[in-house]
Amino acid sequence: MIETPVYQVQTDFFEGPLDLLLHLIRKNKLNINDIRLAVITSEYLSYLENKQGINPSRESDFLTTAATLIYIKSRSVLPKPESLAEESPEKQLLYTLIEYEKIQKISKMLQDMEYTERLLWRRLELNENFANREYTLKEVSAFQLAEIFFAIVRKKENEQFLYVSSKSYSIAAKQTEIAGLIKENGFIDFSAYMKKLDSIEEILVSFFTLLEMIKRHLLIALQESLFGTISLYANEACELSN
Amino acid sequence: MTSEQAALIEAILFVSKDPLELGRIMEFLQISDETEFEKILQTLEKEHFLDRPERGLQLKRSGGGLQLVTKPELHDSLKDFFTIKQATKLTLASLETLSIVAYRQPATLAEISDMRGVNATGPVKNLLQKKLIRISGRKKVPGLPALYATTQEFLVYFGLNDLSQLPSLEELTELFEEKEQPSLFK
Amino acid sequence: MTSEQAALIEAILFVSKDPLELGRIMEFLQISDETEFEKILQTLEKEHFLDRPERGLQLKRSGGGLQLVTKPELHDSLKDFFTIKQATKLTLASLETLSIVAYRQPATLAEISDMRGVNATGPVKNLLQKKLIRISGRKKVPGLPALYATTQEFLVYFGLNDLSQLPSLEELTELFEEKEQPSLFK
Repeated sequence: MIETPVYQVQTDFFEGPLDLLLHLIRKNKLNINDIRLAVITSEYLSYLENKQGINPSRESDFLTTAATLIYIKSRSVLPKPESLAEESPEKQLLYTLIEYEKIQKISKMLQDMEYTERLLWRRLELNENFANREYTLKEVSAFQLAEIFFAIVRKKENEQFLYVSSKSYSIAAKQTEIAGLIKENGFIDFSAYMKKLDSIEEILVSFFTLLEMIKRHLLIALQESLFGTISLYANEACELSN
Repeated sequence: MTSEQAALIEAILFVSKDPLELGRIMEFLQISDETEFEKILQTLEKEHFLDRPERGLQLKRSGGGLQLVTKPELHDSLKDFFTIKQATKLTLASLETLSIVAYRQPATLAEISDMRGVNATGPVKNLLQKKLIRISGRKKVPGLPALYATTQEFLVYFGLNDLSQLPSLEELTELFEEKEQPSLFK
Repeated sequence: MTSEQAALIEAILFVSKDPLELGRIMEFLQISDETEFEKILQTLEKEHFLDRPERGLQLKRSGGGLQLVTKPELHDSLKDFFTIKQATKLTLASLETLSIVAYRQPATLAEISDMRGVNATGPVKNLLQKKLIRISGRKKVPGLPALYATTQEFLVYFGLNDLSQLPSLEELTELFEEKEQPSLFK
């Protein structure tokens, strides 16, 4: 699998300060065991100044490392420079770099494996009902449902709906209601459905009903994109009504 | 029919679970003559599927399209294989009670009954017997009612490692509301 | 191997979405000898799939199980046929994060961020959503941070049978040493 042509992902940015440091070490053909990081400090700083390859959302990470480099450099010009002692920041950073280089190797390997695997198509990769749409649908975990659930709970709490309802809700009734809605509309938009509920109790019961239905494979939760809406569909293999 | 055509038809039918329109397949194989295509399909169906007892699949035409399905004589075996033997499921009343205990624990019987709007004595007893909840203490109010909390078995039932794996509000905030790091260059 | 066995294996692999454990298939076919079963599988794989150019499918072992997949050489044609995009590839940030989790599991968010030199919240969230990693427990340090580990889906995604199939760090270094520029390990 290592022999397959490396499938490179081009990025405009260095993944982080360690990525940039390794790049500089390689570029200057330095050996990580002999290197004094002070040597490449100014080059690192000029990348930072010109924002060359610097991911704007990661600037602070690059700056933290810049501070470490400057500290290392300032120590190196002291009258009695310490050798790479146990606790020296230089040794620490070098250790991190060596470990990070391994991570990069593993990442490349995983990338090659991903490339190889993607040549093999599996069933259900295309969901039957969406064969003509342009996006892919992925199953979501209870975790994501919970995310939306808590957001709604918080909103409801702000609206002071807490405990105002005297109505009682049962999972049995909810399950019937949900099955009915799906039969009628083909699916349920999770956010829209939860927003329509009018008490914490009803939300809790609905949420646990949905979780249980998903757990029993009666429902499938699908999300169109990372932050897209979650839709619930009947699992064709199961009878919704039981 | 070339073996490449046969392989391609098998692969596209395998990947798409929906019946595929004949027109789309013809276009894909760059065949324009319907009679020719029909002949290809019939050969494929007979020689690659029906006449081969070692194959578990067959072609099926439905809804104006073509689909791969399992052979009908395998139905009983497949049903046996894919039947999930489930342990007795919790009753819906028990689940309802459990959901309240999980998120509001420790809770008293009265608190649970209040939230459900019906008396929860039965389900609580049932859950205690199934060891999904336990008495975790006494509430310091008149009558010292028992407080119920979830158990180890509860975690197993819901596939959780520990209670903290029930997604908490904080957890979700940490993971799902990543704030952009403030840029220091402006 | 009887043709009935071959047909049954094909049918159950066709119907199931995830890789099927070999043990379950053996049980289903009422075969108790592993060597015998292995021989059946190898014959099946060679004679019914690989050696037949008219077939578009092949057997694949991943995630400790067996699965039907399309042959790799059909990838481009399938891509042409299905206008649907395949699920997006992992970003480098996600791959790096996944590498750390794979080799250091279980690992906390802070440990992952430290090793990458940048905050890993985004990639961790992304990998959780893709189900390539999961929370496997809590580290017993202040704050009880979540510990992340790889999942079954991770194995399947990368075509691994089990975690031991990942090369060790030493093997990895050897593998990369010849073809890489100045190596830092010397």
